[in-house]
Amino acid sequence: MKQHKIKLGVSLYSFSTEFISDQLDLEGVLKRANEMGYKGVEIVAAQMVPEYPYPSDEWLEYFAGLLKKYDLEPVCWSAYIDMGTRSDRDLTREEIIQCTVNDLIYAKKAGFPLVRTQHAISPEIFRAMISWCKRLDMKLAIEMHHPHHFDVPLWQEYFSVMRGEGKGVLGFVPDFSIFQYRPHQLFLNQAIELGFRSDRLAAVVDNHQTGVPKETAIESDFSAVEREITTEIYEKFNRPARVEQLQEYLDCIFYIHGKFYYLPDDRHDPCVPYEAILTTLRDGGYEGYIASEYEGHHFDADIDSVIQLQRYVAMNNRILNEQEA
Amino acid sequence: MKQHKIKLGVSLYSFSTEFISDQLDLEGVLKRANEMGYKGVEIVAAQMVPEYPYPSDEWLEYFAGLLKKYDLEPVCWSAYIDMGTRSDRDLTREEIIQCTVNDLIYAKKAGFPLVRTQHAISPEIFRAMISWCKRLDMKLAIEMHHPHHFDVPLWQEYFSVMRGEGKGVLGFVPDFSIFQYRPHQLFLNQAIELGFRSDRLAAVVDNHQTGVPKETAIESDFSAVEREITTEIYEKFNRPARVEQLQEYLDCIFYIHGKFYYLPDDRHDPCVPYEAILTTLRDGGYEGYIASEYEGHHFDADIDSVIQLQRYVAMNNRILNEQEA
Amino acid sequence: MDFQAYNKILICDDEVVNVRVDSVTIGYEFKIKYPSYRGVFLSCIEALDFYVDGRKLDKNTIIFYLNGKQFLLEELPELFKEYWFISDKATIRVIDPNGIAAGPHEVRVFMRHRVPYTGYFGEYLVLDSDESKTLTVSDQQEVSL
Amino acid sequence: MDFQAYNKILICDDEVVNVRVDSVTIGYEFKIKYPSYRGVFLSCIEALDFYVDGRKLDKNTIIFYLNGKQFLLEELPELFKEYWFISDKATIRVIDPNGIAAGPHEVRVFMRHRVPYTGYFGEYLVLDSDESKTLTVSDQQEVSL
Ligand SMILES: [Mn+2]
Ligand SMILES: [Mn+2]
Repeated sequence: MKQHKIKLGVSLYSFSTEFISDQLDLEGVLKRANEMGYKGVEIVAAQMVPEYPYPSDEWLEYFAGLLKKYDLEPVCWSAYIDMGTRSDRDLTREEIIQCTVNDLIYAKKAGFPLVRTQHAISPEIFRAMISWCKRLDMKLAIEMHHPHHFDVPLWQEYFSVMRGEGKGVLGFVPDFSIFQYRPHQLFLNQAIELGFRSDRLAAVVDNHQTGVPKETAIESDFSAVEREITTEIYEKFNRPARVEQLQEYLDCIFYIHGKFYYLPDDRHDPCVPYEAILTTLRDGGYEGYIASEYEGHHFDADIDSVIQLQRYVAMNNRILNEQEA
Repeated sequence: MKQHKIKLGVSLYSFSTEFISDQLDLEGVLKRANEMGYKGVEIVAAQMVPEYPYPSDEWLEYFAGLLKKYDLEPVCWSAYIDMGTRSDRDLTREEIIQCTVNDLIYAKKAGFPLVRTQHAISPEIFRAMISWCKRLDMKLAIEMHHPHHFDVPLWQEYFSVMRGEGKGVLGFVPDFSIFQYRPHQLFLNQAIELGFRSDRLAAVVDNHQTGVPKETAIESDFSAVEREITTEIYEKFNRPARVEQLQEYLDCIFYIHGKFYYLPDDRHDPCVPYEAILTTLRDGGYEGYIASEYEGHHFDADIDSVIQLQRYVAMNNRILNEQEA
Repeated sequence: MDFQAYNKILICDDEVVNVRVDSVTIGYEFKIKYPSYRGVFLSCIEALDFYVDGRKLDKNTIIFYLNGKQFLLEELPELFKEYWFISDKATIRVIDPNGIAAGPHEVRVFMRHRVPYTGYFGEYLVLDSDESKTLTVSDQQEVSL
Repeated sequence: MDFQAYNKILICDDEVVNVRVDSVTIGYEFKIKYPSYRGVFLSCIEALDFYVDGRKLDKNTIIFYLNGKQFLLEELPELFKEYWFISDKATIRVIDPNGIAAGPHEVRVFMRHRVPYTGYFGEYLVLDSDESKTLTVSDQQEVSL
C-alpha cells in the first residue's frame, strides 16, 4: 500500500444530469455527495447558485449552512470568465475585475478558500488580483482545460506570475481533459446515433491512435457527418499535454479536476491515462484535492452519475494505493 | 345654478410630493383622494405601480381591491410612449405596440376603461390599436400637452383617425397646459431663487403679457440666468391653443387633464384661463371627467397638495355652477 | 459534440396554455429552458426561432418572459445583464387572437447560442439547439402571467 | 425649469456605511434615488458622477446596485430593460480598501438624464441634476449587500 496525501473530492457539476432534469436540487446534490462518502466539494456557481451572478448574503449563508448540515468541506468555488457574454465585444478589464472580485467575495462568504477562474482572465488582471487575494485571504487558480495545455505561450506567462509575485495565492487547476487521447464511449455512441457507420468509426479511431493521417482516415465514401466527426476526433484528441509536465508545474497546482466521461468498469479509464497521471502526482508529493469531475452528461442524459462516480473513486483508490509508477 | 354633467376627478399624480417623499404610499394616496371627496381617479402607472412596466396579475388584483376599499372609480390608466428610452435609437414600431398593448391589458385587469397614451404613438400605430381596443373593450386616448396644440399637423392626422375608423374607441385628453399664458408663482419663485432680480422678472412677465418682443424685454444688464429664463418665458407661454378649439374637437375628448401649478386662492387661476375653458366645456355639453392635475411639485416640494386640490375643486365648482359664459 | 445532451431540456413538457384577459383570448404560451448545464446572460442567444405544427412563427408576435420581464426576440442579443438561470423556465407567449386549438401540437424551437467562456484561441463555440416536441393544450383554462 | 424640485430626492439621507467582508474593509456605500416623479429605464441616464469631500471618484471604483444586480457606470446607458422605480433606492458602492472615516462627509452627485417622453418636436429634454448633501458615516457596522 502506497502512502499519499491526495484527497478525492467531488465537483457538484458531476451531478449535472440529475440537477438540470430537476431530479435533485442543490440540497439533494449535497446530500448525495455526502452519502457517497465525499468530504470536499466544488460548486460551479453559474450552475447551482440560483441568484447568480449576484447571490445575496442570505443565500450564501444558507448555502454555508447546507454544507455544514451535510458535513462537507467547501474546497473550490468555480467561476467563469465569460469573455463572450456580449454580442458586440469581449468583456473589458473592468468587467473581468468586477466579476472576479465578486466571486472571491461570494466564495469567502460561503466558506470556500479557493476560486477557480479561467484562461481569459489575462496575466495583467491575474496579477492585479494578488492584493485582493491577500486582503481577503483567498486563493485564485486558473483552470488549464483542453484545448489549452502547458505549452500555450499564455500559460508560460501565467506560471511566471504564479511563481513570482503571486506565489502562494495564485495557482492553477489542471483538468485531465488536457491528457485525453481518444474519444470516449459516449462520444462514439453519439457519433453512431448521428449516422457514423460503426465499422468506419472504429477504423477512424484506430487510425487516429496509430498515427495514420486524417486525410487517409477519411475514406472517399464518407458522408458529411462522418467527415465532420473524423475531423473533430483528429482535432480534439491531439494529446498536446505530457503527463510529466504535471510534475514540472506541481508547485503551482492548487487543485485538480479529475475529468472523466465514461468508465466502463471501476479499474481503468480507456481515454485518459489515469495510471500515469495519478502515480506522477502521488510520487511527486501532491497533497491536495482531486475533484471527481464526471462530464458524460454533455453526451448522454441517461447515464447514472452515481455509478460513474463510484467507479471513479474505486479506480483512483486502486491506482493511488496499489500501482507502482 | 347652471346645469352640467361634468365630473371632477383626480390624477394621483397630484400627490407626487407626498408619494416621492414617502409621506404617502399608494394606499395612502388612495385614502387621501377618498377623504377629499373624489370618486374618479387616474394613476400614472410609471409612477405608482411598483412592478411597472411588468406588473403581475396579483398586483393588479390587489390594486383593484384597494380602489374598491376606498370607494374610488378607476377612470384613466396613464401610460407613456417613452420613445427616448434607448441611448442609441428611438423605440421601434414593435416596441411601441408591445408597451401599448401591455398597458391596455394591465388597465383592463385593474378595472380602468381608458388608457392615456402620448403624442409619439404615431397615427399608424394608433390606428393599429383599434382592433385591440375593440377586442378588449377598452378606450385609448392621446394626451395633448404643451408644447403640442391643435394646429400641430400630427394632431390633424390623429383627429381624422379618431373621427374615422377609431370612432368611439380612440380619442384625446386635452391637458390645460396648452392654454397656459403666463408663468405661475412657483416658476417665478424659482427664477428669483436662481438669481433673477425680482423687479426685472416682473418687468419681463409684464412685457411678455403686453406683447413686447423678447429682444426688447432682455435688458442689456441681464445675467446669463436672466436671459435664459426670459427666453424660457417667451418660448413656453406662447399661447398657441385657443379655448374655442376645445368646442371644435369636443366629440373626440374622452377625458381631461385639469392642469394647474399654483392657486393663490380658491377662486381664480392667474395662469390658465379656467373661466373660459370650463364654461366652454359646460356649455358645449361635455359630460366626462376633468382630473384635478396639480403639477406644482415640479417646482416646489414644500407646497401642500391637499390645499391646492381643495382650492382647485372650489374654483371649478364656482365657475361651473355660477359663471356665465 | 459536447453539450448535445442538454438540448433535450430546451422544450419543457408543460402544456400549451391559451392566454385570456377576462374572457378575451390574446394568444397562447409554452415554456422553454436554456439548453446547457449552466446559466448565461441572454445576450449569448444569437438566434431563436419557433415553429408550431410546421409553421414558422412571426417574431413580432412572440414575447419572451423571464425574470418577471418581457422581451422581444430582437432584444435578446443585447441583454447582457439578464441572466437565465439553468433551472428557470422562460415563457414563450405567442400573440394570436385565435389562441391554439385543443389537442396535440408539434412545437419546434431553434436556438443558436454562444458558449461565452470558450474562446481559447479566439473563436467562441456557437451551438445550434434544434428540438421538437409534441405538446398538449390544456383545457383552455384562464391563465396569464 | 420643470422637474427641478425632484433633485432634492437624488441623494438619500441614509448614512454612509463601510462595507466589510468578514473583517476586511472593501469600500463604503450610500444611497440615491432617481430625481423625478416617475420611474424610467436606466438607459435614460447619460452621465453619472460622484464626488466625496470635493474629490471626484474614479468611475472604475464604483458599483451601482439596483434590482438585486450590480452595474458599472459605463453600462447604465445601455440598460434599456432595467427599470428604476421611483421609490427604490440604488446603492452606490465605492471600492476602497480604506473605507471612509467616521464623521460627516460631503457627497455630491451629478446625473445627466433624458426625459424619454419629451420629444414633442424631435429633441428630448435632458436634465442636469446636481446635488450635494452632508452625510454621516454610521459607526462602522458590518454591512454588505
Ligand atoms: Mn474542469
Ligand atoms: Mn397631463
